[in-house]
Amino acid sequence: MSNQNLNQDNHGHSDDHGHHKETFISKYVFSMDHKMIAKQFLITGIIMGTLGMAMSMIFRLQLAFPDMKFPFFEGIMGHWGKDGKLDPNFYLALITIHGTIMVFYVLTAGLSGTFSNLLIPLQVGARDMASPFLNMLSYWFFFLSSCVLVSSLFVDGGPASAGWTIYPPLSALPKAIPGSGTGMTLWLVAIILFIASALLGGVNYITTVLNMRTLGMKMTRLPLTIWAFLVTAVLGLLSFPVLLGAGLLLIFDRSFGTSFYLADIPADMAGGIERVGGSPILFQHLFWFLGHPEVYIILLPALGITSEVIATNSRKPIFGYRAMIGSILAIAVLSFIVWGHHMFITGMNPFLGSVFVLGTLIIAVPSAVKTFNYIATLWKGNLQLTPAMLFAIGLVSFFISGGLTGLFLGNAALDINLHDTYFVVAHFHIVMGSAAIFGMMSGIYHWFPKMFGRMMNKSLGYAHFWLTFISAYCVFFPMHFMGLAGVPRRYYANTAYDQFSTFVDMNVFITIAALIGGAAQLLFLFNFFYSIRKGKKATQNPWNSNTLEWTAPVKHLHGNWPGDIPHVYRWPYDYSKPGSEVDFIPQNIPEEGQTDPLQEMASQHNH
Amino acid sequence: MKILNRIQKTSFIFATLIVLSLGSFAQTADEGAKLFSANCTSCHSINEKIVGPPLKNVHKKYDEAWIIKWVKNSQEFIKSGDAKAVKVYEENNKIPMTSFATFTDLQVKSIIAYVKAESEKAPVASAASASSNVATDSETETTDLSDCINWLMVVSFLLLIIVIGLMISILEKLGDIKGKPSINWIRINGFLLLAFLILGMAAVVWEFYYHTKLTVNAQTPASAHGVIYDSMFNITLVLTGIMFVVTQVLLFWYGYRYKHSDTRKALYYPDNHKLEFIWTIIPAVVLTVLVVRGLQTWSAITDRNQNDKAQVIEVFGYQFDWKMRYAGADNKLGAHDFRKMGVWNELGVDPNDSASKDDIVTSELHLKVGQPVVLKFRAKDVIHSAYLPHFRVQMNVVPGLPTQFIFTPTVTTNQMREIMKNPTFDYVLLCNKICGSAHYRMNRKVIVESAEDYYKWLSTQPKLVAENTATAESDSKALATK
Amino acid sequence: MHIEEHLEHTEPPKDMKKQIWKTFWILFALTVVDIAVYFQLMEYHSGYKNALFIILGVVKAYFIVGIFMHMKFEKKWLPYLIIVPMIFVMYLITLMVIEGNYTSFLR
Amino acid sequence: MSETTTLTNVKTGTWGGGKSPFSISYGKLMMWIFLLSDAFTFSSLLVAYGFIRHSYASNLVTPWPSPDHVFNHFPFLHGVHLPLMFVSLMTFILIFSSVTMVLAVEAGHRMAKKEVGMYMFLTILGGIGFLSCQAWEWTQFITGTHEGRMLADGSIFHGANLQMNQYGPTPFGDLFFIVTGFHGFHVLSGVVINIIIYLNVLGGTYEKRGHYEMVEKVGLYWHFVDLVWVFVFTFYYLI
Repeated sequence: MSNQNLNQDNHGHSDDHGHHKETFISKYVFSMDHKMIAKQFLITGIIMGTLGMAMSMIFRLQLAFPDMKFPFFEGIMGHWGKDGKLDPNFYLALITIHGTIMVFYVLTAGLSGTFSNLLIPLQVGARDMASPFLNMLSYWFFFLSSCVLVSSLFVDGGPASAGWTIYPPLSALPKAIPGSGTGMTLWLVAIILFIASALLGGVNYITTVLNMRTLGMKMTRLPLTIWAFLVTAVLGLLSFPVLLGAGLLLIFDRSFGTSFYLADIPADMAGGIERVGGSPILFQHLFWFLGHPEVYIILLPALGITSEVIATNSRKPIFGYRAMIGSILAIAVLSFIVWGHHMFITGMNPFLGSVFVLGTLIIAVPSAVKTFNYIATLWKGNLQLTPAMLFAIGLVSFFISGGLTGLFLGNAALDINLHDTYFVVAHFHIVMGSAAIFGMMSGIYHWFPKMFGRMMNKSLGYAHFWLTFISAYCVFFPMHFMGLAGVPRRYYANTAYDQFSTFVDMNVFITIAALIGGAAQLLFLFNFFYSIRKGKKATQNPWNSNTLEWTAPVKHLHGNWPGDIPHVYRWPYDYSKPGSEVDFIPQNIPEEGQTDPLQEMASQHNH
Repeated sequence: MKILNRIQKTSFIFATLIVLSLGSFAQTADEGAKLFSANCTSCHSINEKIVGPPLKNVHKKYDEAWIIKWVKNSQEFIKSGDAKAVKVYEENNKIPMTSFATFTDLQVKSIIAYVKAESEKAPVASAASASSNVATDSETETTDLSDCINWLMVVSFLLLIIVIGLMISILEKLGDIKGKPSINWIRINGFLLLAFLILGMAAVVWEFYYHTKLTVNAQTPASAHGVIYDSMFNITLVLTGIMFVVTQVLLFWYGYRYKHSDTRKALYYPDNHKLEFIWTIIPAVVLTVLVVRGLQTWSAITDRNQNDKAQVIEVFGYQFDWKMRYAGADNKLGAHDFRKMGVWNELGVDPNDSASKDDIVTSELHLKVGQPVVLKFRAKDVIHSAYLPHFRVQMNVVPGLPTQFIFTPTVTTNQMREIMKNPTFDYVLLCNKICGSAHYRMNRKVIVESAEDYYKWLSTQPKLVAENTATAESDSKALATK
Repeated sequence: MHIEEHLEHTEPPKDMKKQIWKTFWILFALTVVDIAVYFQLMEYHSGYKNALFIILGVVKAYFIVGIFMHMKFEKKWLPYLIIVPMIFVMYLITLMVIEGNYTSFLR
Repeated sequence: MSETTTLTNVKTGTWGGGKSPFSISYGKLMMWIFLLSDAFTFSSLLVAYGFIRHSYASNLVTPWPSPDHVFNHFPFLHGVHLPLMFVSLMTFILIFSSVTMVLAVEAGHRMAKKEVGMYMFLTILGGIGFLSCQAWEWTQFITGTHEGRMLADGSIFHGANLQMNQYGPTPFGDLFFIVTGFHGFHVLSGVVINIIIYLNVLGGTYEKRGHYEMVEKVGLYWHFVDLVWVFVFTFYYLI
């Protein structure tokens, strides 16, 4: 492969990667520059996101109008949409792939992959990632993984359709549903490639943040974005391997006749081999040991971005910087010990249920602290309501709404009647779907000038925000009530039972709101790709921000700064500091009396 | 609608009369109706494609012998290379049909007779069909999307948007030329934030007002533990509701109040330990309440020893239906083994176990009011979840892992119908864990009734082993000769 | 562009070779103890025996990580970085063992 | 480039930036972090083992077999009951190869190219020895004993495969294969990497580079493999 040629030496010892000649391929395709890799992650993520959203539109149409025919279904889905009717099997496939794409490909790789890559070296003051080669590898594993997942849409029997949580035996028995054949195998392959990508990325992010900070960049001077990315990387590094193990065992169950997750399955269902002795619950435990940290892998970067955007645009320091770091760490630690709250009614030991209830509800405390700190940051600020800022405020709003419903679901007793209903759908689409997407959008609007050297169109940005914000609430808020009425999720149609027919109107309303929200994303896509080529030229520091990335030149350099890397003398939140003429003081401006880095380090040492 | 219904009903009666005049044929169709609703409705209906194709006029397309072969074991039939069978298989996305090897030829014939009778009166009478399952096939005819959209309106709407967009962009360009923005976006957005807060809160109130009554939490709980469940729910709702209003109001109000102005400078206010301490402690206290109450409720509901005298009923889930097994007089379920699942014995009951002699397998879940009951769950193939929303009961049904739920139904179906003022209301047992294409149709009626009615119903249900001893014996003989 | 800084470690002891061999003999002895206990108490099943094996395993791990992998001579942050996350593994294992027993009880 | 070189000598706080807080290069830190995550992969397999094994705690029909009835063979000593002896031998081989590895690292610090080469060679031998032992062990496990196990239909089943085994419940064999197999796979890749590094040592790559850090990095990996074996040995064979 050509990436082999580009890399002269093995295992990340690329000492002088800045010097070899740049061809088109080495600049745009197999680039080792973290900024280019960030762009690659972002654009792949946006493409996958568009795909995932399009899928949701299709099944929303089905849910709202179960009796109607949509002739174009046959056009796009072939025999799965025969006569304009969506096939129930393909409905399940769509929700599965929609979930997988959104959770892993958009909100994990597209969000944290993009912004970790872009911001970590720039904000900590490093020339590049610790190992640019592994970084490039990380993207290409992700790319490969995306390709495998998309290709699974076209195999015989359809893509994986056991839900994004792929609980065995449904996913382990190829005969159980059509999607559990080749589609499921490809899903597992895609996820294993994805894990490889996430691990390579994570190792790199952690090492860079710990080892490569510029002089004076103490841990307590890191922007909250970097803290969030660091903790996210740690979460991924510790939880993805468990999914790898779980996936490995599942592959063995599917293809080699073992029984890790299968118990009491007659031979005729399981490929001629009787399966005894395993436990389907084991898979769920292993899956959710990843799955719950995964929620925070998605959410924390969004919260980190929000912290930065809110502070910059309020022209105020973030309130309670240390408390924010503390709550990020607390959330991270707690996220590892509460996975079982997804499994209260699986037949798990009720005692463990109690343990998980305790941990789960404690997470609400750091989350509440974060919320209050955001609100306190807005208080008496001077809010620049840029699109990025509005998306950040939207995130806080979603974080509150979705977080509070978590208190219902995290309580084992209440979960009995709410488990797997639309209440759950509403909860996680608000708190980790919408909130994280809003964080991602906020980041894109905010750092677009850094990435592409141009500004995005503001008015389109505002239209995009309001349409998305209103439609997201209109889509997901009513779902709570459907859930409370006992409407189960993942139902192809709600017509099979009288009581749910009262929700036909609501389903139509939700679908229309979803279509409007979907259309609003077209505005964004247009704005994004148009602005890359034709947007207004960006200035060096368009938002008057304090962090180091804005000290780097607008035109990208391999190595980030033309001369020396700037040294850091202060925390990143000196906005509107009393006694200062301007309302921001970048991190590389020395405090009074601190002109020499050596001096300042020495004075630190004396403390 | 009412008139239509009446017409349908009369036509149904009329049709039945015609059928009746055919004598013995009617009886088979009647039995066919029963078999159809017990075995076929999760995948088939007469007029609609569900998982399998619609069965209307199926008797015209294929001869009886062919259908019998197909129903009994379609996979084998396809393998044998029958052209018609392969065609049907491929037309339906290669989704295999469940084999009904238990059916006698006569039973299949009776189903065909039923389908024939239904086909003749369909589609008008389809709503009044004898599908006694909770499922009611939707009455509306499928319509084309293009009929519903007023294209003129869509086009004019799009034009309007484009015009607004152009106006804004012209205004902005003007602003660029003047060097001063001609639209004050910050002001507009500040007001929009405030408007969103007010309208949003109004919408939330409206939503609660209109939709709460549809939720099961607003209905009388139909089980003993439902009362503590509901009180726990209400406590959580009130506490989170307060937090929701306070934080959202502050968020959007500040967004509006502190929008940018050139004359003001933001307050440098990085820290306040007292404040941070307060808002760490308040949620912590609130959560302590929730955790303690929550754990009390949880352990009360899941206590395995809460009632030794509970009646034992097994709920068996498979793709895509439920079967219930009643323990009979000894209140003991016979042993089971998945290896024994087979021809007449879907549940894999051990016929030689003395406890299984009086076991009864049914398709409906009947419960005695006021009688504590322990539902024991078992699955054949994949994970299902038994969800009885009105009883606040849910438990996953996992192959290879016996699970259970103990509860006491307290309101009979008839009482509930009165409370809800809905004479057709029925409790329901739903599948709530993704299990395949007909997951959404995998439901069964639950009936809570007086002890008297319950025993009357139970006595009409055949005993599993007694009914099938003959088959069982021939089975074991066949095994022995092997 | 960044250089591969070859950083000096906290100096390993001068008699490193000696220490390595000492560690080897400790590991050897511990394994022998493992086997000896195993043979002596072959018919005797109890939690204490298993606890002993696990403790011996952890001690062996301590020597491998500490001496062979050089952890003992690194700055104190590295051990924290590596060892603290293992708490999650222990939590997971404990809970899964409880859950396994419960499964056994249900069946 | 310049600022790091000029300032590394300045006394700055551990976490003050401009240098590694652990005083180790990014490469070694990466290796450590990778090993941490790999430890979680192994843990997930051991968790599966713990879960399934304990789910047999009260199963009297097919109890979990006691290891001394399964792993009681030794090459060339046919028919002698020697429980765990062979596994202990494997453990010693692996520990010994760990020792030679750490000696190679130590020689690397002294820039003693010849010694590094010799010890690397011994390490590779140890790795190959371990893999051969494992191959024998697997063969023994798969072919099974003469007695075998009587099945319900009266036939006798010898040895083990992924669907069935003569020793106990199905997952016993499955877990044996997956846990030791995954470890063996790590050993194998370790041997391959060691061979590459060995060739580099002989070629003088590190002599030219001025330090033998690469040997340290693969050393870390090799010790990790040893470490995992300690726990596999404890959990799968002893307990």
